[in-house]
Amino acid sequence: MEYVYAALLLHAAGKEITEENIKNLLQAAGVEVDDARVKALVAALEGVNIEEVIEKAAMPVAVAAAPA
Amino acid sequence: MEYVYAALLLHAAGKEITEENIKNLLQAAGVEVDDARVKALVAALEGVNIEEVIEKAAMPVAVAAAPA
Amino acid sequence: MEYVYAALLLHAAGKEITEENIKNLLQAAGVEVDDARVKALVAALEGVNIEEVIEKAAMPVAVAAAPA
Amino acid sequence: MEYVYAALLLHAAGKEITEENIKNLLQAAGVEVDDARVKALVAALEGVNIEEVIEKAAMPVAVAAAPA
Amino acid sequence: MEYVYAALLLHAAGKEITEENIKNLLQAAGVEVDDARVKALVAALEGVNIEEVIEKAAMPVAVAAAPA
Amino acid sequence: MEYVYAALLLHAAGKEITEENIKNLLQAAGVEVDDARVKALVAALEGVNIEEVIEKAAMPVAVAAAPA
Amino acid sequence: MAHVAEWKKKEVEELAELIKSYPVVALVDVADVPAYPLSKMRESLRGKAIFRVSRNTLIEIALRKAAQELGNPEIEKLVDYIQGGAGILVTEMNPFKLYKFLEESKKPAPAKPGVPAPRDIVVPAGPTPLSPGPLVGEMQALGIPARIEKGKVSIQKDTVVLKTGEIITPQLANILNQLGIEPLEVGLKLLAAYEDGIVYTPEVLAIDEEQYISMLQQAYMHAFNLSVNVAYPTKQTIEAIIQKAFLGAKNVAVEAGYVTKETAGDILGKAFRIALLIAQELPEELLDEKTKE
Repeated sequence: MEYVYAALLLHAAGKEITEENIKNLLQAAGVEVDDARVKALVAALEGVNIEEVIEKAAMPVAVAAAPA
Repeated sequence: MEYVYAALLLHAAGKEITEENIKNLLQAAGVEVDDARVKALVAALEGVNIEEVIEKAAMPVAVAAAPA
Repeated sequence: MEYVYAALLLHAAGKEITEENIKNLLQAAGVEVDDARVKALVAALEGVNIEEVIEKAAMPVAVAAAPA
Repeated sequence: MEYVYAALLLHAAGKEITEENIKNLLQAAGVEVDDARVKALVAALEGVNIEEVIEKAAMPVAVAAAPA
Repeated sequence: MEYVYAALLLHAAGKEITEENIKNLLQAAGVEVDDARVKALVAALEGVNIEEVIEKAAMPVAVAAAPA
Repeated sequence: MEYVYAALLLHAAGKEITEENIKNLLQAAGVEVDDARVKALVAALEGVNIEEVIEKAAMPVAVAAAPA
Repeated sequence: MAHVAEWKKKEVEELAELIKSYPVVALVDVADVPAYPLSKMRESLRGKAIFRVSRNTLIEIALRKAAQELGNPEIEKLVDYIQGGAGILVTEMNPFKLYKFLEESKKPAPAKPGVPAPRDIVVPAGPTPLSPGPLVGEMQALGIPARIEKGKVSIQKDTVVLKTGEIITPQLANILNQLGIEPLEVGLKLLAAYEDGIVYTPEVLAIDEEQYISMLQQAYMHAFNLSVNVAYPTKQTIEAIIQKAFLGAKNVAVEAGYVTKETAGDILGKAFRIALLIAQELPEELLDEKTKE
């Protein structure tokens, strides 16, 4: 999850989510960075409205939980 | 929220949540750091079992199921 | 379920859900394709707003995630 | 999500979820494949019992009804 | 329940729910038709918003919560 | 959904769910029948204990009603 | 020039030296703390902070002296917060942690007449070690249901004897003391703390831990949602991602009425539920025996 946190930190700080920025952050946190995961994250976030996506609940289980 | 993300990043990376570590991270993200907020965050999280707190957040289904 | 996954893969990839596309995909996955099922699926999906249905599934947790 | 559907299609078809197989499928769907995302997905799926995970999802009511 | 299914079949097929249509259907299914029941069914369904009921049925828990 | 209702009508009427029977029913309802869908449905229902499935569908009500 | 006692000079010297050698300097009020709890608190502070009680005027002079010698006029701002019976506390703990520590190390203290109750005071139900005597009557007069059982005074049920903010009377103080109930709290009251050019007041330092916890949870949910919604898998989210994809596929199939092994139950179930709901709308005489069940 640290890669996602790094992206969210950048987002919250108003910085661009680039491979370099994420890498920098992870290194600053002492994480041994896996380039492929950084790349994958940045690719997955391309064109994504982060503000919207973080508020949109992810777990679909709740069909059953639909409030009456 | 960037301060909180920084704390979670440290936690996920297995690092200690200290003033210095958080400050480092925020600076690496290009954030102008407010010392008082860092201090308050670290103090507030002292003695908090983050793993446990997160787990509670991760079980939204149970919450959803709680009948009104 | 592989037929449905194929259809959703096409949908997520922004491709049209046609008999041919589904067939192609299933064959690429090494599935022995049953034409009738492909036909039936495409026919059944006509008129279904996939985006909406998927979203509906994901919705209720939003309720759950809202902090009390 | 197309990467995930590709993995599930393979699973449903009884094929192994490898980088190559996922890539093949996505290409068959006409998707421009990002290797890093394929890698990340396959790595994340390692050790995950998909059947079990799906079964869990299929029982939303039971889950929801389980009192916290 | 076969009378209700006949009505729902007609509804799903976009046909009108008339005594004749229901009778036809039931006979095609080999059911010995009770004219009075067909009459009563058609009359009773006149005041029912079937579309609404279908929507309700998609949310099992909501249904579940209903019976007093 | 009309194909499904046709199958359930047959089931409720104590008739066998065969391609022919479903086709007959749908035609009696004035539906233009898609042979592939009929085929796929009958194939999918093979080995399914409809009585059991239906009972389970009615069950969430009980489960949901359970929590104090 | 007025004569200044030698001990005072020395005291100021020492205080200034302390102030200069620690990053965090706090002023605390010890006016209400009796000698015994105070020594207890000194013990609990050992290794974490150095604590000196002095005269307010000497603390003031020491602060000014330290500020001047450090070339840091900010420290002098603390002078404005000297109040009551001041003490000085120097430490390396950050001011927020220090505040939390001081709050947590407050000790219960016996009731004192004339002091407001810091919270509701409850006399709990149950036996007491007290022997029968005039006290029983006094208790009853104050509404405490006391009885003699097995030769001892026993309280019949939990009783609130004083609400938050109400003043403790001499009679009540006596009863509480006899019962061994300590409704008050003593501890070092932080007046202000200085670190790094900033003076923190208690209002600022009193952080709401619950709020931080809910922020943590929110941040986690955000990360979780992001990961699942964009299908970026992590160890914590891979299961949810699979489930989301599966349920999405299943829902689409159910909505489309496309029957598969995985969806047969849902689709037939849905059709059955619809039929049931429709049946509920129908007059009783229309239903066959089976449906009525």
